[in-house]
This record gives sequence, C-alpha cells and structure tokens, in this order.
Amino acid sequence: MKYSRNELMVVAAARELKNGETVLVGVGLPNLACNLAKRIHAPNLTMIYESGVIGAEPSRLPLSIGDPCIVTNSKSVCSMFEVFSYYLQSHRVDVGFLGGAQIDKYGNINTTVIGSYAAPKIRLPGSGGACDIAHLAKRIIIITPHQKRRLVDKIDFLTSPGVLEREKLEVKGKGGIKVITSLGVLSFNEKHGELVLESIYPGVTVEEIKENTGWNLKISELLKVTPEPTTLELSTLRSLDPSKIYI
Amino acid sequence: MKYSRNELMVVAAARELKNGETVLVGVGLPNLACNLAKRIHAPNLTMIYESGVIGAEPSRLPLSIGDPCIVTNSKSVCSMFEVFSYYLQSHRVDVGFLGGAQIDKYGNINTTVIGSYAAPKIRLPGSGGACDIAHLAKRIIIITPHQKRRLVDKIDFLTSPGVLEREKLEVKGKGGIKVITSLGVLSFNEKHGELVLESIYPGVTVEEIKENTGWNLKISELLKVTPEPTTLELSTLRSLDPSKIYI
Amino acid sequence: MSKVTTMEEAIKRHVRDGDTVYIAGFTHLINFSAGHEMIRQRKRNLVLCRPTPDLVFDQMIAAGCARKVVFSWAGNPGVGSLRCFRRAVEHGIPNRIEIEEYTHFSMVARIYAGALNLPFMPLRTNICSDLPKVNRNIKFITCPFTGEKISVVPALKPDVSIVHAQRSDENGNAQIWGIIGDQREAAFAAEKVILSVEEIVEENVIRRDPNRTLIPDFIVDSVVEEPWAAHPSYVQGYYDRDNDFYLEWDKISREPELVEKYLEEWVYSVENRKEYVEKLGAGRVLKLLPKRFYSLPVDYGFYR
Amino acid sequence: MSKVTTMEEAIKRHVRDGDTVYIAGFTHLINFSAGHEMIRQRKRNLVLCRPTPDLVFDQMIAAGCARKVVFSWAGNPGVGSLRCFRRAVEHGIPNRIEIEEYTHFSMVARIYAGALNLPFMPLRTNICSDLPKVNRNIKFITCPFTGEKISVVPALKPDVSIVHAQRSDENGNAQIWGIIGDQREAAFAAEKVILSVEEIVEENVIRRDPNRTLIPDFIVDSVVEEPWAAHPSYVQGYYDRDNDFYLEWDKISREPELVEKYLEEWVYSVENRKEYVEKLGAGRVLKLLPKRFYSLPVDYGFYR
Repeated sequence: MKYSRNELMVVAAARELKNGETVLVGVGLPNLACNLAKRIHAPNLTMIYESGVIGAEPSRLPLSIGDPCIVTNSKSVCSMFEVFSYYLQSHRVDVGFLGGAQIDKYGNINTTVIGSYAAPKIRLPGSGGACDIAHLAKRIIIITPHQKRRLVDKIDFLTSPGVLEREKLEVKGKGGIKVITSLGVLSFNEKHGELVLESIYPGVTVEEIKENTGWNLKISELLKVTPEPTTLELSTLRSLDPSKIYI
Repeated sequence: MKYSRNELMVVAAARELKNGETVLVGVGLPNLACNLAKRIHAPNLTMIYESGVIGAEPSRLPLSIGDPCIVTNSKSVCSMFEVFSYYLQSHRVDVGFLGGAQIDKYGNINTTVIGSYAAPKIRLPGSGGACDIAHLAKRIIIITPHQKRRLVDKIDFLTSPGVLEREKLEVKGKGGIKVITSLGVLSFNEKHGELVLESIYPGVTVEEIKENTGWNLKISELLKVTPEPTTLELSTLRSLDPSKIYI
Repeated sequence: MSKVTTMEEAIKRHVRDGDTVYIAGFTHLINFSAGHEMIRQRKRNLVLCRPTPDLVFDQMIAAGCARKVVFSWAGNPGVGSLRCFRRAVEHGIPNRIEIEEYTHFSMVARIYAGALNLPFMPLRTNICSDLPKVNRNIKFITCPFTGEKISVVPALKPDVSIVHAQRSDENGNAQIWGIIGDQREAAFAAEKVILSVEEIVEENVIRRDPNRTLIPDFIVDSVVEEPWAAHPSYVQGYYDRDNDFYLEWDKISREPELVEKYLEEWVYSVENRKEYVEKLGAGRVLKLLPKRFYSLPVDYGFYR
Repeated sequence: MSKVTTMEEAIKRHVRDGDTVYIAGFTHLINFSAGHEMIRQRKRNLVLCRPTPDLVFDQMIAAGCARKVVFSWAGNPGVGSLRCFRRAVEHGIPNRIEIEEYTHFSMVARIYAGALNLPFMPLRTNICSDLPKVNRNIKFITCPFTGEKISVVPALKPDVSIVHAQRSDENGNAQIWGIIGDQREAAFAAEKVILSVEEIVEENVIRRDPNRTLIPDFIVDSVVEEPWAAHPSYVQGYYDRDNDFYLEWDKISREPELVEKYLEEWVYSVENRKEYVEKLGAGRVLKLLPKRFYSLPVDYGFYR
C-alpha cells in the first residue's frame, strides 16, 4: 500500500506508545497517533486531555481538545486546575505530545514569539499547557514537519524545556524526548549530548534531512530505516480521519 | 410557657443569626439554633457543614456533622478540603459556632488537653475545624454551659484564638465573638478590652454568674435581661428535638 | 429580591470601564453573549482574563474594549491564529494592548488561588522557561520542608467573573457537567458574579443532585436565563461547537473591515441573544443539536 | 490481569508492618472492613492517618496495630470521647503511641498536597494557636507577593490509602456521591490504593456519567466488592450510620476487657465482612436501609 510521509509520521508516533500508559493528547496528529495505537497494540492506553477529560473514547475525530465528543462516554472529567495538578504534576502522565514553531537540537521549544518578545515579528499562541507538560510528563513526543525554519540552531524564546533542562527537574527527562518529523525520528544520544537522527523514513536520504535541519544534525551509528506502515496501521489510520482533515 | 435555661440558650443563639447569612453549623445545640432561626426570622440562612454540605435542609435531627440526612436535599456538596478553602478561607462563612472545655475572658478556647500537652491529665479531642473557624469565620458564637471549670482564668492550651488574637488576622475579629452560656450572654467590650456580661437570663442573678465564672467577670453598664423565649420560638425548638436529645 | 435579570442589565450593573473581567470556560461554556453585550455597551479599558482568549476576546479586542489581556494560549482552537489579538499586539490596532502571559497551569493556579483566598499558589512548572523573564509575577521560593525550588504565582481576583452553566435555580445554584474548566474558580475568585444558564429550573431539580452543584447561590449576583449564550462555543448536551464559524472567523479576522462588518451585523445591530439566535436561523441551530445521551440516576436515600 | 480481589488478599498484598496507612472518609464511607482485616492479620507499628480517627482507629489502637496516629479530631462523633485512643495516649495501654496533631484544615491540606505532588500547602490558619508549638510540621512563611505571614504544612504521602465508594467498574473507576470527604485526595496521594465498593458495575454505567467519577482506574491497585464495608459508618443511598453501635462503643471502650471481648467476637472470630454482616442479622441491617431518593438524569449528548 502506498502511504505519505505524514502518514508514516503518525504511525511512528503511535509505535512509541506502550499499552497501559497514560498519554496527554493534543488535537490533530497526536490524537490520531493515540487512537491508532489504541486500536493496534495499546488497547489500554488512557487518553487524557488538558481540558480535564480522562479515558476518552471519542465517537468522532475531535476538532479541539475540548470537543464535546471526548466527554461523552469518557471515564472521568475534572476541572482544568485538577487535570494539571492531580494528573500532570503528580507524574501520572507517561507521555505528553508537543509541537512547536521552533525546536532546537536539545528539544527546547518555542511557541511564544518569532523575533523579540517586546516587539514581536510574529506573535505565536504562547505556552498553553506545553511548558507545564515539558516540565512534568515522564516522556515527551514532539511531532513536527521537518523544515529548516522549525528545526533551528537557536530558538527565539524558550517556552518549553528540552532534554538538558529536564535533567534538572524531578522527572529526570534524559532521553525522555523524541522528535518525530515528516522525514525521520530524532532521539537523545548520551555520547553526543543532543538529539541525533535515529531512524529515517524509506526513500528519504540523510542529505535531504541535513538540508532541512537548521543545525549540523548528528547521525546515529545505528541509524535504522523506519519500518513502513503495515496495511492494518494504514487502513486503521485512514478510517480515523476519513475526511482527511489532518492526513 | 415554662422553659429551661438550656432552651433559652439555644433561643439566644438563634437570635444572633441574621437572615441571608451563611453559618458553619456544629452538631447538637448549634444545629438546633440554626434550624430555629431559619424557621422563625432567617428563612434564607444558609447552613454549611464542615463535612462539605452547603444549604442543608435536614429531614431529621442530624446525629453528627456528617449525617446522611444533611446531604439529601441540600444545595451543594463538596470535598472537605474544598469546604475549608473555597468557603471558610475565602471568608464566605459569616458565623461559626464553637464550644470548648476551657474558655477564657478573651474567648480563647482550649479543646486539646487538660494538664500538660506532653503528659495530659485529660486528652480532649483536639481542634478539629475549631482553630480554622476561629481564624476565618467573620463572627464566632460560642455556646457553653456556664461553669467555673469551663470559663477559666487561664486555659491550659490555646487551640482556637479569641477576640484579641483575631484582631491580628485578616478577618478583624474585634467584637466578633459572643459567648452564649446557660446563664447569660457575654460579648466583647472595647473599654474593658475583654468579654463582659451583656445580658442575663430572667431569674438568674449576677452573683450566680460571677460564682460560676473563673475570672472576675466585668458587667456591662447596659446590662439587659434576655427576653424570654416566645411561644413560637419554644414550640418550634421543641419540635426540632422531639426526643429531647439535646434539650 | 430576585437575582434573575437580562444580560443587558447584568452587564450594565456589574461591569465598569477599567474593570478586570474574567470570562470562564475552557472551550466549553464560553459566554459569547456577555462578550457581545460588553461590546454593545462599549465598555472600555477592560483587563480581560482567560487562559484561552478564544474568539470572544478576539472580538472584544477588535471592538476596542481591552487595555490588557491576561492569558496562557492565544489561538483559534483547532484552527490557528487569533488575528485581532495579534494585530493589537503586533501593530497596536485598534489600540495597543498590554499582555501578561502564563502557562495554562500557572493561569488556572492563579484563579484557583483567588477562589481559595490564598495570596499565591505553588506549582512545579516555569523553572526551565523564559516566561519568568518576561513576567515578574512568576516567582520562585524555597520549600521550607524539602528545600527544593518551586514556582509560585499570585492570586487572580477579578472584579467581575462571567460564567455559563447548563442550569441553575432562580437563586443561582448552578450545575455543570462535561468540561468544568475554570467556571467554579472564576465564580469564587470574583468580587461580582454574573451567571447565565441554558435553563432556569426548579430548586427541587438542583436539590435532587447536590453533588452536581459547583456554584452555590450566595456567591452569585445576577442570574440570566440565556439559551445559546455560548454559541459559537458549545454546551454539553445542549448544542455542539459551531466549527464552521471558527473557520469563518479565521477569514473574517484577517481584515479589519470584515471584522467591523461582522461586529456591525452580529453585535451592534442585534438587540440581544434572542435576536442573535433568530438570526442564526433554524437550520444552523438544528444542525448543532446532539442526540440524547442520558446519565443514570443515583440514589441519595431519604433518611428519617 | 484483574484487580478484583478479596479484602483479605488486598491487605495481605499491600499493607506491611510499619507502613503509613490512611483510611479515608469524613463520617461517611469509613472502611471498617479494611480496619478489621488489618486487626485480624495482626499488622503492627502502623502510622495511622485520618482527620478523625473515629471508631475504626480506636479499635485498631486497642488491638495493638498502631505506633503513631496522625489526626485532627479524636472523638466519637456525636457521642463523646475516643476511649482506646485516650488510654493509649494517657496511659500507654496497650502500648504507647506517638501523636501528630493538626487542625482539620491543615490535615486535609496535607493529604491534598500529597495528591497534587506539592511539597507543601499554604493556608490561613494556625497563626494564633499553640498547635505549632507542639508540632514542628506546622510552619510559617512570608508570601513573596503580599509580604504577609501564612501557614504551611507538608504533603502527606501514605504508603497505602484505603478508600470506599458506592460503586466502580472492575478496573476501579470509582463514583462517589454524598459527602466526598478526603476519599479522592487519599487515593491520589498514596503509593498503593485499595478501593472497596458497595457494588461493582459495568464500565458502561460509569461512562454514562463521567463527571461523577472521582478516582480513575489507573491509580487503583486492588478493587474489592465489599457490601457494608463501612458499617457502623454509612454509605449515602445504601445504609444509614448505625448510631446504636456508636453509643454502644462508648460503653464497650470504657473497659479494656470489653474491648477485647468485642474484638474477639466481631473481628478475630469472624472470617470476613460477609460473615460480619450475617452476624449483624437481617433485623439490624434492614433497620438501616433508607428510602429511595433518586437524582434526575442529565443529558451528555451524543455527538457525531
């Protein structure tokens, strides 16, 4: 079966999730990845939304993290303060999904501003829960298009901490961040002390990836080719987004 | 109609409550006083229990502050932490009822221990919510039998603060404490800087009160005789405790 | 005296120019009716607070109501950019606005502290971020028990909070289900509380399920029965989010002229929410109704 | 693997001698079944925590399970003195126990901080009291925003929390109504959670009313279907408090011999809660049943 790189990106993210884990879901691609994992290999994945919904079983593709379809038939609903404190702060979230306008080689993320804070070139939405998730979730998965303007050498503003910063925190985030892009997967490498290319999508070249990365990306000695989506993964994924809103 | 001093004590406490106020109710006499006030002159009194019940309308006389009868048909129920924080700490409780094993001339209360803390003669139940209520309710009503061993010159342990201590707090408690005893009513007097006898029950003498008080109780220049219970007050009160558990 | 009134009257009575105004609701139960009424009454110099400004503040900013926005995520949820907000921040159109920015957790911790009458809330975030550099209200203290560094944020106490709920009685005992968001904290933290509801019900309906009551009557100042107050946001069990409008706003908000036209047509020329819903039309309204899906009753027991 | 097990097995698996054990429940939903099981299994040197020790801890203290009690009000609620507790504190019978004492607010703030993984909670009490003099865990700090003095108490994180609820599914998604007390905080604060319920229901019953679920399955370690686990305490909608027993205990607990006899007859000689309820007898049980009083269903809506 033919597939797009975006489809493989979602499949690769889904494969990172283990059965029995709790995951703080974002709207869009993370939501697809979670629902895919749940249907393929992780039926006991608990989906938590920062809107306060625990154990959602959405009857349709949610259009926002507060969509009414995630509430109906969920296991529990609590207030927004409660989801951040009872769940996230108490380290009951195994995996948090993040994205960003700028991401550097340590997984530091900027979702606040392009340019200076006082006189922004582009004012981005801001942290939302991202900074909190990056401080408190046990593992972080960043999903992002692989573009030079996103994967940058230096971010304009540190909204959410990456691997090195997370080491100072209670969660001990070393190695706890993976970046799943539209071309491959980056993960923390102890030796290099930064994110390295760990896996590359079939048909993508290392040169193509390097050209689209804003820093001199290191390549893992054990670089793998990401396995293609199985027929089951692909057909399940497509059934989750029949109107092709996200993929 | 004939009445007991205990009955007048409850009636006197009820008269202190104003329509529209919120009151943190204790079990026993305070509960009777609140229900009486609600039926006589304060129909919009909101009864709050420290167990987290707001706007109770008990169908029978509650046997504890957590009786199921206070939940059924109430307006709202919240957790114990929430009732102390959302309601009491945010000064949304107008009146709190307290009692005590020892009470001094400033309304300081001991409900912790008789004798020394390390080697107690009598171990009392402790603060419960009393210390919190004394810090945070706008006004305090203490109901107590008028006995020399209770109204003492010096308490063995300060569990809950009285008028002078409350002055230091955000609630500004000056004058905010009344002590309703089985013989009369004591309230704070600015001139004397302590609790003075403000009102005396019909048939009780000042001498009798002084004999039963552990300090040299000052008498208000405007000492009044507490009006007798009306027939309506008395019959309503008795209907609230038909098995005479508390009165 | 009954607290039941109209939205026009409630806004007139409780919101003064310069006030700090909190409109509650995380994606759910966002009180657009109150926002539109503040625009109609041309309230000015407001300090607008919510975690997600959403379209309701985007419209109020465009209409010139705001002098400052306190927030944690300023986007069009599920769609993209919040363009009127950005225009004000980036270009001072229609006026410069000040911003005060937090993480979601910090923002809800602030209104939580306000609700509890605490001067601050401690929380385990903000340590590795540039946010404390641009916002002096995000501080750090040392835990007196463990010695660890922990972030603290100050209480937020709005002058007026505006909340929306599925139902309440005439006195304002409000029940909410679905996403609770910050509705309860907003109500408890504020000096004045305007509550609107989809339905005013008998007190007896409330009292049959007291655990569902999140806001008690005595903290509510005005009660407005305002069906569809949350449109284009939604009310669990009553109507769906009008996602078409969220997409449409993305286009409208690109052009100040289109925004002006929208406000003229849908806010200034409309007398109240009833007229607004009438203008939406039956077809659009019916399309947003969900199928029924009821909870099961629970037994509280009657004790004698 | 199913979490559903017996109380005997749950206590055996999760409670070790010396553990800090929290039995939740403010007057309501007090898990006497778990208390009796710990007595039967002769657990020793436990640090017992609850705001109100109540009869459940009084019995455990008398049986020699406790080395320390952490509490805020040690009385027989609505009746009077907690005599076995007092005997241990005043005379070291059957053994000396250490006490650590708070106000109610401070005690629930501690378990709340534990649930939220905060190192401490600030709260506006304790300032004018002798309690901080006898308990070094009650401290004061200066608010970094307002400069005011405010009390702080440290988080309480039990090794095991034991909670009781009206119902849950087999995985432990628990719904509670009536007095919530400290059930939720206790569950979230603990390393291990034993949940017992009056009824295990289909997951579908829980999912029809998610706002009623206070404890989610993934924080629960064992689920025990244990009807009447709370007797002589009560369960809203299921049975009333057995006040006669609270009065009777006032007499029993005056004499260590009577206590010993009670424990022998009602705890040691009884195999489990089922046998205990059988021993109570139909008459006593039926007398405690309330009349039905149902909440009304609410509509969550089904969205396509």
